[in-house]
Amino acid sequence: MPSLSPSPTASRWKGFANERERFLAAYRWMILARIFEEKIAALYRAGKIVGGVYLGRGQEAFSVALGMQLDQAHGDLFAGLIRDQGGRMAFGETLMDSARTYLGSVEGPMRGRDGNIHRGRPTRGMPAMISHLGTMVAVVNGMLMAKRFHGRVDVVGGVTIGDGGTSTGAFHEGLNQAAVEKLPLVVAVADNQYAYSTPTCHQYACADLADRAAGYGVRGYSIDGTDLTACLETFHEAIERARRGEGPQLVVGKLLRLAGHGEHDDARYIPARKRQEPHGGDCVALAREKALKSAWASAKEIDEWHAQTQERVEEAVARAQSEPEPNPFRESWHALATKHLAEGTPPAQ
Amino acid sequence: MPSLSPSPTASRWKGFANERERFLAAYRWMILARIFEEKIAALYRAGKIVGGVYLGRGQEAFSVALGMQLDQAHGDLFAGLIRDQGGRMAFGETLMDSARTYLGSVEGPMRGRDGNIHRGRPTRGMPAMISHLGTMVAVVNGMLMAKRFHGRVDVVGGVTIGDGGTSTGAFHEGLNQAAVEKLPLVVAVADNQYAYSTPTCHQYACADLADRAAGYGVRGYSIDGTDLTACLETFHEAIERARRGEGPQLVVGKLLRLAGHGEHDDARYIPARKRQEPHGGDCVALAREKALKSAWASAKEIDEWHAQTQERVEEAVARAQSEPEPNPFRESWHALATKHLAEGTPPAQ
Amino acid sequence: MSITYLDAIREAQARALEEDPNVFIYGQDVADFGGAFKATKGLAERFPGRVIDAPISEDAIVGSAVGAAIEGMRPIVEMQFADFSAVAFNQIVNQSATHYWRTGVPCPITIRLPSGGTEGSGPFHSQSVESLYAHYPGLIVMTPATVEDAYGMLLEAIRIEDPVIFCEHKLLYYHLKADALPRSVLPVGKARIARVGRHASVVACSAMVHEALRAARVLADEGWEIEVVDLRTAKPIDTDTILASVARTGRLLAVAESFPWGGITAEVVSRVVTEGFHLLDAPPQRLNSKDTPVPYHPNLWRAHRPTWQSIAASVRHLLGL
Amino acid sequence: MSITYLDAIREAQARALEEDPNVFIYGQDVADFGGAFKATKGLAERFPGRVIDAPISEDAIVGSAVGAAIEGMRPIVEMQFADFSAVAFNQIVNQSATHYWRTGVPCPITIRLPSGGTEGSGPFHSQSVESLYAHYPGLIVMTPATVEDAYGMLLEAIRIEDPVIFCEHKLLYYHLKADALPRSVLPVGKARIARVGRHASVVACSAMVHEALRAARVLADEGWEIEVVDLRTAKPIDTDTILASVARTGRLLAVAESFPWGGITAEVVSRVVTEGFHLLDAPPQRLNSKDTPVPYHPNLWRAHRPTWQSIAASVRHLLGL
Ligand SMILES: Cc1ncc(C[n+]2csc(CCOP(=O)(O)OP(=O)(O)O)c2C)c(N)n1
Ligand SMILES: Cc1ncc(C[n+]2csc(CCOP(=O)(O)OP(=O)(O)O)c2C)c(N)n1
Ligand SMILES: [Mg+2]
Ligand SMILES: [Mg+2]
Repeated sequence: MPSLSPSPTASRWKGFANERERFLAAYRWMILARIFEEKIAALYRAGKIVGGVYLGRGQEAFSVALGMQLDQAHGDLFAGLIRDQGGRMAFGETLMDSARTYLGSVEGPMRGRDGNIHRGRPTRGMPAMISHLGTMVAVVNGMLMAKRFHGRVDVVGGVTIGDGGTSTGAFHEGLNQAAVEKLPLVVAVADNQYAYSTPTCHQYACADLADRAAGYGVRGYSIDGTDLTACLETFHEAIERARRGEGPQLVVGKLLRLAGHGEHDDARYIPARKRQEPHGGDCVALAREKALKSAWASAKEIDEWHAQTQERVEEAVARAQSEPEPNPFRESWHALATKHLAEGTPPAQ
Repeated sequence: MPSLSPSPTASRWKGFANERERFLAAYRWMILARIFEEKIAALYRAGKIVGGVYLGRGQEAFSVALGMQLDQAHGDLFAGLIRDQGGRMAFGETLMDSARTYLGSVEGPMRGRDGNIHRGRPTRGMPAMISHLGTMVAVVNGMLMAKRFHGRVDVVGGVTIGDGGTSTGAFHEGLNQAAVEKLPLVVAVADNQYAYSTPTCHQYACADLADRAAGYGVRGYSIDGTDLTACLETFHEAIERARRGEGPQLVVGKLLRLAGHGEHDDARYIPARKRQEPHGGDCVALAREKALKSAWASAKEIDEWHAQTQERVEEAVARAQSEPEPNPFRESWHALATKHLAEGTPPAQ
Repeated sequence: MSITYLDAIREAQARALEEDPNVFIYGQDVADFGGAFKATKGLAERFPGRVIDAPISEDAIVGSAVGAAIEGMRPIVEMQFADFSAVAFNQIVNQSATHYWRTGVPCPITIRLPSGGTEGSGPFHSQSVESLYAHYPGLIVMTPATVEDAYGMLLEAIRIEDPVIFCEHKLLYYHLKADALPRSVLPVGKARIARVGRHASVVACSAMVHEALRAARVLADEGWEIEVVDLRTAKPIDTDTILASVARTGRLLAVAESFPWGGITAEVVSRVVTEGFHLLDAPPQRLNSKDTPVPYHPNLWRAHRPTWQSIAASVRHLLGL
Repeated sequence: MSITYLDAIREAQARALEEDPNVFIYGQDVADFGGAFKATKGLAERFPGRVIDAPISEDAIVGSAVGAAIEGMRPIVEMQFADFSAVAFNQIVNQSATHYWRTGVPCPITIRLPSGGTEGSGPFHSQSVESLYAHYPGLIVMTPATVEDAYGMLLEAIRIEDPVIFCEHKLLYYHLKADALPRSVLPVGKARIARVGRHASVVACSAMVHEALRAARVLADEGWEIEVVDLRTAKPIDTDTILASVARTGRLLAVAESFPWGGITAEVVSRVVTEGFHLLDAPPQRLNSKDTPVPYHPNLWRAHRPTWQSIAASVRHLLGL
């Protein structure tokens, strides 16, 4: 995100002078994600978005804490899902990549072929998710196996999933595979209490999803996913352990989805009292409180960050909106890299 | 198995007067399974078997202890896999059903359409496995859900799996589903140290597969699967707990596959010393020792059981061999129960 | 009263639940929420305990439906999107489809698949998978194109003793309307002449029937009478009705929304030429989606799938125009 | 020296491992054990660390192969039986097949599927799944029928930048022999005239090529010259070569071992009639396995699949005899 200035950069812990710096860097990624998603939601209501809109509201701390502490330049990986706007950006996705996919620009990483939440840049450590939940764990495993084949054992792959996604066979196979291969994988489970409308009592019967860790022979952590400091510390530890060769780490963050499943969903099935219960808070508001209370930033500074961020977001959206849409007559309509073997073209001679 | 006499009958614990009775009943099922499978293996070597042969040698105690303590007449279910000759028979499969599938008789439960290890009588509590490992857990779940719909909450479903099978997504989804639905399911994991040639270090990274129980919110047990008494007691407890509504029970038995994966496999990849290590013993020999040492049966009595069993097995095999093979010209070649919708028949008018 | 295709699907389920205590519905978010598309709205309240939310475990959902069916139940499984049936593929084609043939015990399950492309849905929320399941022995594959068939065929699907793959088209959910629920529909396995014609036969199913009808209306203005055959079921295919239509018109265009290799259009064309070669006055034609995943952007999506425009163009070609 | 079809598969993998350090093999029991069919025997020892035993997790196996391919590796996945690819179906058709199209990053993986029926193997160790995968955009599907092609095409499969479904027929593993490994084979995507004839064309692939050749020999004794076309790849299909053959013979029989609805025979027949209708002197014919799961008992199995006898009978019918 080179155009956002002054801006935190994706970096490992060592890159930060002190706790304050790390906290504020993360907080500002959270602000960016929140403001960007609010803009996208407004555009959705105005009918300006191609496809659906799924927000990470309430999950920014948990997502950013992982994404920011991975090191893209070093070769780390981050495989985000639909609620990882924060983590994606903090890891290194550009604001334009995000904006372009939502707004249907052909310049986006998926060139209009696939949509906003599925976006990725696989060769830059950001695999492009498919919808089928759980399946990206194995993909990241394979990327890490490839790195190991190439002699790189000090890179870490981060992969995210929701409470609902843990019920998939793919998730199980992937986590078990990572454990058997002792891969440097950090799995972040955002237990946001719902999968679409389904509460966790219909999803799992254990006390805490972190209880699964022992069954795979991996280290488990269970934290308050709305507490940015806890998220930063836990992911820092998990990433460093994975990097040191201790194998997969399973981090479960308890939080609440502060939005509908998608913007088409009013989420009336979530009782209002949930927001008052533990883990029901807004991590962005909580981070702001903490920054103020610790005198790490003044209200005025924070307001300025908001204003600057808002401006950048508007700029990016405006630019994406001015870009061309995909043109079906320019499409190759071939699904193969080996062009001469695509049906409809003459066979090789 | 009405023709085997004197014969133990499938029964719940309450049906046995004392420990001795239960032990000997189980031991005799084990003898039957062992002798039957030895006969089948001999026939396989002689080229008389249709399809492959996979033996339960070394797993009879673990398998029988589950099958025998489930109550077929009461509506319980037993879903066995390839190493459950013992459990199948102890649950209520007839010797003729077993013999017929191996020998290709059209009178067998699968009528030549499907093979020996896939046999079942789904309407008698014995679902017919497909090869894809892990998939039968969900099938048994559904049968138990149906029973619950029909007001039967006091029936128990037993399902078996190997160490390798636990790595499948299907197994995970099934066990989690059972836990969420709190179904009266007993899952027996025969951890026989190998999946085909693959040792468990390539299959899982936890200390004990029973460590998975907590992650599903179910009760876990880890036992010596070669110790018949331990198997009987543990499955008894697990079955009673499931029947009382305590939800799924996960019983892991440590043992060693005392044969090749199939009879085509000489298993030279299993080091000989494994048989001397813990859980490496022959449960049938161990049960015999215990019966003698406890003075529950004399060597002469046991020899007589062997001789009688051998005779019954020979009879059953001879009978199955004399029965007709399937005739392709008598096959309907329709895969649908709704005959008039099968392709090739005229559509309904 | 006006009833949508989606209403019809909901009403058919309500009636089945009412008529048969063995019917139940199982799927993600189907209970209080009423399903991602609201196809089960209100049913959990009306039929307590019989509409059950499932974890995100499609393999186990279908596996357990098979188990329940073995024990006499008649489960209706709702997939959130047809595309997600890919993770239940094994339980569908290897467990449910083989069960009756292997054991003699029927497996009456109905799997409802919200199918087909819509704007902005992309590669994983747009697939048409009828050809996939029709390939496997032991399954019946329904592809209703009308409100009446959505209702009548779903009721039949639930009553049938075999596993039924019920492909409902998302594009028809809200916009397709009828005045009332039908009293009766054609028997399952019979195709329907959706429009009578004499110059060419267009065979289609599901949403493509409506594209074909629109193409036929356009061509009618040019003086061509196009017969449109609505397959209704992808398996079995009612070859007789298709042959009778081709006998009248001498020309065949098969249209489907699924991918071009194999699939319905290949099957229809092959049956017509192997059984009715002499009926044809011109080479039969096929029209499918393009051989790429379903694109996300509407500009691309509209060019990817067959439309009334491309159908009309194909028919003109077929007519030698 | 005599080299079997299975040897050829092993040698191709050995050569690929030797030539390209990015090649590795992943699957159940493939390392020290050498695979269920011994197709990787000795390779783990020769190429330490590059032949890896996997847990029983087909979905993760394919998913991780995709990940490795993204990072520049060239994974060869061995499924123990083609039938088990059903549990990896989603990762194959939705992850690997869409990857290049969606992201522009190629996904060069090869999935080896021991395929097809053998005596006593039954419904879950006998399937021919080429039609399934050929339906999906983004996959190349190879079905080698000869020792030479098993070798040459597998080498090509590993080199190709796209996911390749490599269907090797178990019935050919041990019995099909050649004198030496080929120096070169036809390019991928080209069909082969396996036998020249002029009275009818039989188009087949994999083991069915040999049944067709045997039928042709029998018919030759009766004075009929049957041309046999070996497709080699189920996708892409070399329509030109098929059309050229039909142009010579005027008659077409398409034969495949997979289930009858859809699939290769439908695709071949459809292409010929849409593109070469005027070449045909008689209605084209199809021959597939029957529309049930693959039976276990040899008596039933032999009646279920096409054989030289049933092919000869179909050709006689085609010739109007
Ligand atoms: C295999 C599969 N089944 C169904 C869906 C449809 N679906 C998309 S998101 C979602 C809910 C996911 O819940 P969770 O994993 O808790 O993530 P959250 O949305 O809460 O972040 C569902 C069911 C899917 N994407 N994949
Ligand atoms: C999904 C799937 N993949 C592969 C196979 C092939 N296969 C059959 S048995 C077996 C090994 C099973 O090992 P385990 O579960 O430990 O059972 P055991 O044979 O030791 O009793 C394998 C890999 C299968 N049946 N299903
Ligand atoms: Mg959630
Ligand atoms: Mg084992």
